[in-house]
This record gives sequence, C-alpha cells and structure tokens, in this order.
Amino acid sequence: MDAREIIARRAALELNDGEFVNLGFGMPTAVPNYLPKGVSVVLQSENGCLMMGPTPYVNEGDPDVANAGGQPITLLPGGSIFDLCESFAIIRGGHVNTAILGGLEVDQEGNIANWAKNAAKNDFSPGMGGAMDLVRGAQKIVCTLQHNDKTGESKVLKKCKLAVTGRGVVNVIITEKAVFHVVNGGLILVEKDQALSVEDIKSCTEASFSVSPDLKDYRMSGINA
Amino acid sequence: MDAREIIARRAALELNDGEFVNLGFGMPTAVPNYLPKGVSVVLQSENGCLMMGPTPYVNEGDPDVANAGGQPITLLPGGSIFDLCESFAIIRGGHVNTAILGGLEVDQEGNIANWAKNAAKNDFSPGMGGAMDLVRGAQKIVCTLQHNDKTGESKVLKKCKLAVTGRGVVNVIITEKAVFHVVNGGLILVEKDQALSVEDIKSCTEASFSVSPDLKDYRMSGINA
Amino acid sequence: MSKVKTIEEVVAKLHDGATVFLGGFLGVGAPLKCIDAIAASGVKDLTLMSEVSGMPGGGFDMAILFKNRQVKKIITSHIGTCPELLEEYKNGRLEVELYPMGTWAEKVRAAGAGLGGVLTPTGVGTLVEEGKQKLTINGKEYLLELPLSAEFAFIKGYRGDKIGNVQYRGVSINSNKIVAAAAQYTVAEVNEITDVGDIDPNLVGTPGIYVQAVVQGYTFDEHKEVFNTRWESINALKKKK
Amino acid sequence: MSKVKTIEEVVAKLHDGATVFLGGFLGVGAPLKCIDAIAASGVKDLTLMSEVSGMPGGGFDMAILFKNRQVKKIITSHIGTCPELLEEYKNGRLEVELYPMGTWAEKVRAAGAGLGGVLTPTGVGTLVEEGKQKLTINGKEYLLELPLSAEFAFIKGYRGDKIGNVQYRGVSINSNKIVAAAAQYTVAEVNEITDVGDIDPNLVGTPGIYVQAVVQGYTFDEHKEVFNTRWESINALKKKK
Repeated sequence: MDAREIIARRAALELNDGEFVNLGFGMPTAVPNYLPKGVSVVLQSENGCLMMGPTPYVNEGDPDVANAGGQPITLLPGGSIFDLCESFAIIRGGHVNTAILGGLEVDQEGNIANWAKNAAKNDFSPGMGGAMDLVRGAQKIVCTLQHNDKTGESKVLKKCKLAVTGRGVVNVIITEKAVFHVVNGGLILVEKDQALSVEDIKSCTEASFSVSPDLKDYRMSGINA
Repeated sequence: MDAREIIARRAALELNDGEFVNLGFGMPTAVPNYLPKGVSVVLQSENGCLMMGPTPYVNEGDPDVANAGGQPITLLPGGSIFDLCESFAIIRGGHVNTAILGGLEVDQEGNIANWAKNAAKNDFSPGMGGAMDLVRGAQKIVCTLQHNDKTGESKVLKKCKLAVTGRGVVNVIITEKAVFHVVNGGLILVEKDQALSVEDIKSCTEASFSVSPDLKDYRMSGINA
Repeated sequence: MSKVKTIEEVVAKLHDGATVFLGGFLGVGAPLKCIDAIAASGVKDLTLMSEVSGMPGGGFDMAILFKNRQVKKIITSHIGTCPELLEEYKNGRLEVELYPMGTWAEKVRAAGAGLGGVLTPTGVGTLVEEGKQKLTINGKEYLLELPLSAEFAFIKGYRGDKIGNVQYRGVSINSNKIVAAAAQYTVAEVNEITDVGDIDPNLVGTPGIYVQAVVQGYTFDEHKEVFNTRWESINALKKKK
Repeated sequence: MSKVKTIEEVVAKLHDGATVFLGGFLGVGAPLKCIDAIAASGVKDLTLMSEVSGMPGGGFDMAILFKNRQVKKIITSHIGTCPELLEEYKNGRLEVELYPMGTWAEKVRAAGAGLGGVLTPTGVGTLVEEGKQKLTINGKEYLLELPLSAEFAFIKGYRGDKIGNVQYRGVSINSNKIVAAAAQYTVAEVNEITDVGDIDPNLVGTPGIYVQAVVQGYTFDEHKEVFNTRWESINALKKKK
C-alpha cells in the first residue's frame, strides 16, 4: 500500500458520523473512499455547496454543478447551494466540523504551510485560495503529509520554513508513519507504524514530541480499524 | 388641502422615473398617490423586498408578504425578496436612489432628528429602527415635516435639539410652506408658498438660509406641476 | 440521525437566563408555536434578541413573553410596536439595548461568519456612538460594531428536511436566515417537514449545517388562517366592495 | 426603460485601465460571451478582480484576456490554474494581488454593503498581515480588511428580466451574487431573458437594483453543450462502461 493510501485510510478514522467535512486538494480527496462502516459525512465544496456527490458521466454533467477545482460533480439528496460569502461564513464561522488538508510542512507549534513553495516574494506562489480561511475556521484541522521528503528530510518540523497558512491551528498530524496530536502548542505521538520504534520515529522527525501513555499501533480504516 | 397632502404632492416631484425609493412611516407613505404622469418608481420595504404593491383584500393576505410595519402587502410583477442583511446592504451601500423620511426636526447643517422624542436617557424612545441606516445610505435624503409645531415654533432649526438620526445627511427639506436644498452645510430656499414672501418664510423659520436666484413658487404634483 | 424533534423537547433545553434569538419581523416569519411553548414553559430572565419587536397591536408573536414577565433584556432596533414590552420597559423591569436595524443584522451576521466585527457609517454622530471605537478609513468615519450571538435561535421556515435544510417563503426569510447561523442551538419551526431530497438545493435558504432541530409548526393552511385572522382583527386588510 | 442591451453596447463602455470584476469560479458561472467580447474589443491595461482564475487547463474562460496581454493586474485568491495567466506573471507583465478566498469575498461584500471594512481572523500570523491594521477584540487578533469595488462587473445568471432581476442556477451563483453589488456598472449575461414578472420573487438572487444591463449569453442548451464539451476535453467526466 502506498503512503497516500495509508494516510487516507488513517484520516478517514478522524471523521464521525453526520459531520460536515471539508477536504483539501490532493491526498484528502481520497478519504471518502475509506469511511468506516456506519459513518457518513456531508462534504462541503467551498465554491458553494454541501452534500457533494460523485463525478457525473460524459454528457451528463450539469454546467452549474462543479467542485472547488472547477470539475463537474453531482449533488446528493439533501444538498444545498449558496454563494461564496455564505460558503466562507460557514467555514470561518466554525460550522465545519473537520477539515482534512494536505501540508507541505507542519511544525510542533501546530503551524501549517501549504500554499507557498517558499516565503520569498518572487516565488510565483499559486495563492492561498481558501486554505487560510479553512485553517482558522474549521473546528478540527487534520494535516496530512508524507513524513519525509524525497531526500529524507522531515516535514514535521520544529518551525515551518515555508510561509505558513496559519499559526497554532493544527489539531492532528497524520503521516504514513505516525499520528500526532497537537496539545497546548506541543506534539504528542499517539500512533505509530507497528514496524517502527519510538526511536525510529524520533530519528526521522525534526519536531520534538512527547509520547502518549496510551500510544497505539497505526490504525487504518478497512484494514485494522 | 391639508399640510400633509401639500407636502406629499411636493415630495412626489423629487422622484424620477425608474428610481428605487424607500419611504419612511407617516407622511411619506402617501407620496406614491401623487406621482407625476410617466413616473413610476420601485418601492423598497426594508424588511426585505422590492416592488411593493397595494394592500390585499380580506382573506387574501399572503402570510409571508408584509411591509416594514408588519402589515400585509402585495408584490408587483418584477418583485424580489431578500433577507435583512441584504436589504440593509442595499440601503447602506448607496443603491437606493431616494429616501423620503418624516422628520421631527431638521437643521441648517442637514442634521435630521426623527427617532427619539428627546435626547434624555429615560425617554422611552421606540428605537431608531432602520432610520439611521437610511439617512447614511440613500443617495438623496428628502426630509418632510410641517414647518412649525402646534405652538408655532419652527421645526427647521439652527441646530436640532432632539437626538439626531444622522449628521449632514439631508439633501432636501420639504414643508408645506417652503422647499430648501442643503448645499455645503447651508440652506438655500428654492421654493416658497406663493402667498408668502421671503420675509414671511424668514419669520417662521429659525434656521438661517440664503435665497436661490432661481426661487420658484411652491410646486405640487397634479396641481401646478 | 434525524433532527426532527418535538417542540417540548427543544424548549426543555432552555434555562433561566438564557440568551435567545427570535426570528421574524413584527410577527411575520416568527416561530409562533415555539414562542407559545416558551411562554408555557415558564423559563425566565431571558435575554431576547430580535431585529424588531412584536406585531403592532400586541397580543401576538413575542408579546406573551413580556406579558408573562419572562424577559429581562431585549437587544433590538425598535420596541415601539409591542404594548406588552413597553409596559415592562416603563415599569423598569426590562433592559433595552438598541442598535440601528442594519447594524443589528450585520452584528449577527458577523457572529455567524466568524468575523471580529464590521465598520459601519450608520450611527456616526449620534447617540449610537457611545462607548464604541471609531475608525477613520480614507477620511470617512466608521463605528466598529462587534458580533452578537446567542445560545439559542428559534427560526421559522416554510419547509424543513430531516437534516435541517430550511426553505423560506416570501419576506418571512427576514431575520431568520441571519440568526440561524449565529446561535449554538438553532431550532427551525416549519410549516412542513419533508424527506431529505425534497427541497431543491437552489431553494435551501439555511443549510442544515446551521440547524440543530426541526419542529412542526402550523401547517401552511393554518399559517394562512392565523395571519389573515390577525390582520383582519387589526383592520390591516382592504375590505371588499 | 428596459435594461436589455447588446454585448457590444456594454463592452464599448470599457476603457483602457478599467477595473473589472469577473464573476464565476474557475469558469463555472463565468460570463463567457462577455469575456470573448472584451477580448475582441482590444481594451487593455485592465485590472481584473476575480475570486479565482481560469478553469484548469487553460484556453477557456478568462484565459484569452491574458493570452492577448489585456490585463495589467489581477486581484484574486489563486492563480495556479490558468497557464496563460502564469505565463504573463512569470514574464513580469502581470501584477498579482492575493487575498484569502473568504477574505476576498468579504471585501467585495463590504464594498457593496457600504461597510468600511471587516475584521477577520484569516491570515493572522501569515504574510497576509503585511501592511494591514491589526485589532484585538476580546483577546483575539483580527486583520482589518478594506472594501474592494470596481467600475464594472460582468456576471453570469440563468435568467434575467428586463428590469435587471437575476436568477442563478446551481453553484454558478458563486461570486456572481457578490460582485454584482460592488460595481458601478453591472452587466448580467444570462441564458434566458424573460419578461418582468416571469421570475418568482423568491428566486431572485440579485435584485435589479444592482444591475445596469442584461445581455443574452449562451442559451441554456448551448451552455450545457459548452461545459460538457469542455469537461470531456479535459477528461473531467466519468466514461460510461
């Protein structure tokens, strides 16, 4: 199983039945494929709807029903549509239960960086889109990212190097190796890959963290949870 | 013809064809009865609609169509409905062309008082309702009031004595005796009752005013205009 | 996980001293059955927040709550229409906090939308300024108005589904859509409870994300009769010739 | 006094250097015919204001305006989806001003609603803070964000009547409803122009008070075809088995 699937299966366990959920681009979009039995959630698309459904078939796209990527979607029964002010009122106002976002970096203070490749002005960043609103607004922020970059450097840092999306906003960090909770501005290791020791996690993680007295093996929806 | 009808007939001349108009309680509500031929305006009700029509008949009231006084109305073709945030966005945002309001007092600086019987704290004022938003928002504010109170005191003052609704907001003052424009914080007499001299107007008016070089006889829609 | 509840269940959640939004505008779009149940519950020392007060003439809408002396304070833009309220106020038993109508709406919207406040030109140079921070932006003065939220909101919709989506009808949308978003526990009283999927997504005025309970109010036929009877009783309808 | 005009008439009002809102979100709900006419007009040095930029893949929606080098500046939340825009940006010919998506929407709403600004927690502690006033309300920090308005807005509606009432359909309401209120001259491109009275007052998304011109866009059938063709070309639709 690749890292992306591992992470999506773990992230699915963060969702409770009936929750309103916003999923960022990339890895988080796979999460609904792995919802545990009995858990159904309502997906918000920040361009203006709740109750997003699957992609329509060729020639059956509705020209006025699309997701935040400009791609055609369907709406499930019980769906609702609203303008962008309302959509971000829902987000900023704390009405979304959980947002699962991809991170470029995350750090031990709960800062997340996921919009600019670096902090320099001539970086040609694509822009923050709705990410800054989401990290300030959703009740629970789950940051998903691979534990290390291609050169093996930790993406779970003492302090983000990239321009941050929000400070002290992350509640849960999920990598393919470990799960951390962010509590009072510090990390607690709550789950780890069964094949790795706490020392192994320490050696591939730049951030400091404490270890939960209740440390568990890494759980994955549909596999061992 | 009583003072109220005189004022309503004159106020009707302030409206241009196609304008969006908000009418305050009291005298202003009679203005639509006297619109000049060829002039049709769209009435806003600040509780949330445009294109207010006449009162429905007994048993024909729609329980969800009412005006800002809680009274049943109808909507004319082309009507629209919106919530109160939107209704006051329309008002505050400067989208209403003209508001015609009743005044308790008005003064030579364009201040208007029409919400509190006096400025004291224990006055049991009914509250300002939407009047403060209207006077700050509509493009043209027309203040209608009788020139003098029952004891003969001028209601067109040097300085309002009652708690004001807004400062420097009035553009046109219409009484049954005279019409003033407020320009650069001073009054200009532009029309007067034909039977009265400028001196007569001066003697019944506390406010200072200059006289327009183009001073006209008082005009009334359907009578002499 | 249906949000459909009985009016008794939701009113039982209230407590003495609770802060409560009431939707509607002078009775139009008011959650009439919930108001009656709040009156019957005897809960007291309420802080009511309502865009305006009761329908002119009294004896309707929120009037009963003042008559029963259940209200300690009202936060609104206008109190002149409800005789029962005025009676309480003049006897010194009711605290009144006033905001201009548009400001009231923006304060509530700000609370629901997670804003820290809005700058409005309304009220500059008036008594409304008192105690408020004033900011000058591009040479123009504005008042900083802060968010207004409550523990409970009782709103009135036309149709509501089991997951809390609410469709409004006519001007009854008034303050209902706004207050629905600004309370911790929002109760939608509706003329008709529908199955999920029965409301066109384009017609949802308040999405279920804002709503914790849906209760059956007057049916639409009863609703029409209640208002036509009321309006006839205060001579608000034209007589047929 | 019908507001129905030709696209040529309204586009002729633009001038070099104009500030222009474009409604829509990545092409969905975009005023496609007006955009093509703006491209054909050759007007230049435009400041575009759009919630996001063109539909991923390029060659659609606002992309042509960047390809033609008609845009001097864009004020938006995201530019990563439109290759023609990125080309201009990387070559130093385009100025980009970024705001978080929800902040962008609130700034435009504030302009339309006559507010002097709003306080938002979004962006606190980030690069977005730069140059902005920070206020602390009840111990929490907020950024003061100022109104954003333009001379022109081009929006896309489903139906529009002769006095400018606009009905939206689906998520195409997105930024259209917001920008419609914040421009001096708002043009509504619609699939169908109707007589006054044909749109149910409950379904009016943007009342005519905000709209100066109504123009005929693609018919609804054409509109469906344009999007299904586009989406098929970028493999965004599921293949039938």
